[in-house]
Amino acid sequence: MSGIRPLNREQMAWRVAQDIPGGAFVNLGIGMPEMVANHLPQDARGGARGGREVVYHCENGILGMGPLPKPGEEDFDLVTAGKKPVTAVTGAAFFDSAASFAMIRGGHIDIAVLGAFQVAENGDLANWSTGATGAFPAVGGAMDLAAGAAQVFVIAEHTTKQGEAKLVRRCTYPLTGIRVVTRVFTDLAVIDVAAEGFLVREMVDGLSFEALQAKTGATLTLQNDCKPLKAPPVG
Amino acid sequence: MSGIRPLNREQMAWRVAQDIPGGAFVNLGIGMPEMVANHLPQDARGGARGGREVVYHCENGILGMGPLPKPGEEDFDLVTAGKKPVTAVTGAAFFDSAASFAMIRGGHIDIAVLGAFQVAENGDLANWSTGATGAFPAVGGAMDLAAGAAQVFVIAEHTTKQGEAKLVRRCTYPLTGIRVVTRVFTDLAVIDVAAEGFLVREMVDGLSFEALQAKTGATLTLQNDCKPLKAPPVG
Amino acid sequence: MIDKRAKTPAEAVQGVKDGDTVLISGFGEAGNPTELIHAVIDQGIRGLTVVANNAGNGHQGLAALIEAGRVKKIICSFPRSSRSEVFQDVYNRGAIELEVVPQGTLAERIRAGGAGIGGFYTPTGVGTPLAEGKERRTIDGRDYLLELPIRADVALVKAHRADPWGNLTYRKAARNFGPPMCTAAKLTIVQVERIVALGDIDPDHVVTPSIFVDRIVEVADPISEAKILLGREKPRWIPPHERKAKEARR
Amino acid sequence: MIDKRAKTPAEAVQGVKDGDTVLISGFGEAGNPTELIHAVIDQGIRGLTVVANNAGNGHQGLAALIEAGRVKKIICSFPRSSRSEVFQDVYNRGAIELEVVPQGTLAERIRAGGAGIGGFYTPTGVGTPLAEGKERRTIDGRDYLLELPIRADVALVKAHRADPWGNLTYRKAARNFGPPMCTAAKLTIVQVERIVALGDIDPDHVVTPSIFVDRIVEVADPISEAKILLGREKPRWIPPHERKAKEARR
Repeated sequence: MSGIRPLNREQMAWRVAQDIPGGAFVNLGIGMPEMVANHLPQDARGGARGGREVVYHCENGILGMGPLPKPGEEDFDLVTAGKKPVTAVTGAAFFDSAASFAMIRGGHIDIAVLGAFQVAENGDLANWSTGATGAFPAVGGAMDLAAGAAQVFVIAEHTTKQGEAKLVRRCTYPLTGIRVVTRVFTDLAVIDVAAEGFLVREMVDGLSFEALQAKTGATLTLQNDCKPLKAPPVG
Repeated sequence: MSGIRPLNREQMAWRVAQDIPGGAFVNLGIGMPEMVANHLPQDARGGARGGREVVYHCENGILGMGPLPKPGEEDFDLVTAGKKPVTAVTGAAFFDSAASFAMIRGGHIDIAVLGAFQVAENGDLANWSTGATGAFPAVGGAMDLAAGAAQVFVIAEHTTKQGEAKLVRRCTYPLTGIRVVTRVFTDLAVIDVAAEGFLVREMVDGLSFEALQAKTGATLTLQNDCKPLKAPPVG
Repeated sequence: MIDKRAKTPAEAVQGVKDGDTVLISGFGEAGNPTELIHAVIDQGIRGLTVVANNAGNGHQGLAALIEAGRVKKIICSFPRSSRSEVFQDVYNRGAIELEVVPQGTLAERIRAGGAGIGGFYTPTGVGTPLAEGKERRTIDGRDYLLELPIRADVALVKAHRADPWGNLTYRKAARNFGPPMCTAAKLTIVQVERIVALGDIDPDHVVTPSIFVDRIVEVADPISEAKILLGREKPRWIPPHERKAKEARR
Repeated sequence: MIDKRAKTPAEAVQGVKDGDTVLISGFGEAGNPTELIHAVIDQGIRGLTVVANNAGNGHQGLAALIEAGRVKKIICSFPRSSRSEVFQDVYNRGAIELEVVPQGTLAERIRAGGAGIGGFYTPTGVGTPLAEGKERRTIDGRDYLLELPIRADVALVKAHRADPWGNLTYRKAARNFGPPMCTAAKLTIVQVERIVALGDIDPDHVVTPSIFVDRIVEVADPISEAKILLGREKPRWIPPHERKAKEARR
């Protein structure tokens, strides 16, 4: 990959943020997805004036999640899905878990941004269990978000650290949801998941389509209007 | 029926009130059932101190329905299931229709007091439609209350104005619910609906069991400890 | 900046179209979005399927919509009341289709529609005429009917207060069908008695979170059919039969 | 006069018995009824089936109940966390049975239990390992799984305020599983930070109406595991392994 500069994690998060329209209700999964919030216009997280405003949903019962609290100002009744103290923006609402998942399951969340172990060309998602023996299962809200959100964006490195493809023909890990992923943001490309399979919309400069295909476990289709995948120097 | 004094409607309502224990959550149907509230201890409707306290549920979203408002003090956002202005007691709560019927369907209402066209010996209830042609159907919350309340009390005259039995082997009118009625309060008797059928617990003085049976469309069983049905001179 | 405020009921109901399925909040008269309904009448929209608890009272709101011939079908629990003569007349003429649903099943079907539930089993109505054509199933020794969700094109709802994002509170028993209906439509339009500033509603007191609301409009002094009948208020909508009588007198 | 106040957590949990199914509110640490759980531990109750979102953090509350060997089975969505070593250890020893349920399905099954719903169809989990043994059904072109209600003997819930009738309000994200859990148990026991006078909670602000609550107890200053870990508070429950270590040192 000489001369090719994959996006770093913050740049990947930045790129996802560009595809979230103002006014959207968004759920960010635990881990890298949470970083997306760092790259939306400031107003989106703190207030109601100007700019592109996005409302963050937290499955434990918050609509209008805000930035992290200052140390010493934590309120342990107000935590994220990852159980870390957080704040609420002006205009927030609190509700119970049944209502929160009614919101998710009912298709009211415009976009869920999730991590993934594997994404299949038919949109199947595996992100909750590696199926390894000994590990005990923990699913949380992942399956509800996968099945319920209007759109599911995946943010993940294009391959594992061992170089195995995360975009595959069929998932081999236990599934989280079937035919749910609509778009994948990796360190190398932005890829739509369509009826025809994986469609490459953006690639990092200097990467050939053949090289991208070689790092992918399913057939890619290059879009005619495929653009360079660029991000500012963040992270 | 010479020498026999059937209860009047207020006396029937009074008699039902005697079987409602303190602390009960009660739904009173539209019409005669509503009169039951007139015969519970005063505190039950107005306040929280002393006496036998009963909490009235109204299926349009009130727990803690109070007495009627004074003329001119009506609040048209606060109405009964019969759409008449009402008040709320100290300790009341308001909620939406889905929550209200979750309460009903989930068995949380201790007692629903309903009117009836017919009650069958297996507890079947018909109280929403006479099935007459031309009349258009209207069910409201009757079927939910019948199916959901922990106990269903029926208050009804023993026979129709034409002398037809309301307690029958099998209902001929369209059903509201199956095997739901637990006790029937008529102007002549108090009757339990048990696995064995209708059990007579109380009868008005001077009425013979045979005379009561003659006014009933199903077999009655006289309880050994059957008591006189008495009520103070109300109404 | 998220701002869902419309200036008038007419602006708020833009996009409601012929043939739509419309959820209309209210129990009797408490919680009826009367001004929104009149805006729909004024825009000439017809062929509606209406889902509501009742079928209108007097000659305002839902009754006016029915009287104006705009409702093809109504799904409700209790179309009969002391002042439901408009519905009664239209129904007797065979000019409206009626589906009667138990009130709790109606509320739960709407909630299911908003909550992504594909169907649910309820004990309500088992063994009754309203069970006809429905799957009956015994679960854990009890009999249930399968009921399907209700989803709609539009919800017309009355609430008490809203902030510019569309967070809502309700007042007393006027809440009734509002919260579930807000969740079950593609386009949720809400009239409130007062629009307050963002932040004026305590997040712990929000009843309908903003995610369920598309448009809000302030109607500070809504029509009250009850007050009209008590002579405390004048009608603002002249029913067709009175209009005709007036014209005849000229 | 209706008065559901208990004087102490110990008095509040009277009647909880061996083998009960117990709903326990909370998400991570927000909304955990820690003092009620410790009262259950103190009473020696065992063989419990616990339904909760998580499987305990650190060594307080649910983690302490598990550590004390009182939980036979846990039904939860996410037993793993940075401080779930107690559960992990007991699970690895094969000393606890685990049923993992998607979080939204868990919440909805509890709601269904309280709402008299016999079962419901959810799109969550279709095609995944958690669908095994469940009925799959296509409704209106979409695939769903049939899920059954959860009903329990006891609910242990933490809320914010209560009045003597048991009307409840919650605080921020500590609400989570409390409201549905209050509805789904035969005996609902609630600890609150403050008991207020009847009438002090606006009826429009009540989140859990009194009908769902059997007992309330005030715990003005509940344990916070988070504050313990941050060194802002001292632990009030000494875990068995530390107790043993202490005894060994004597």
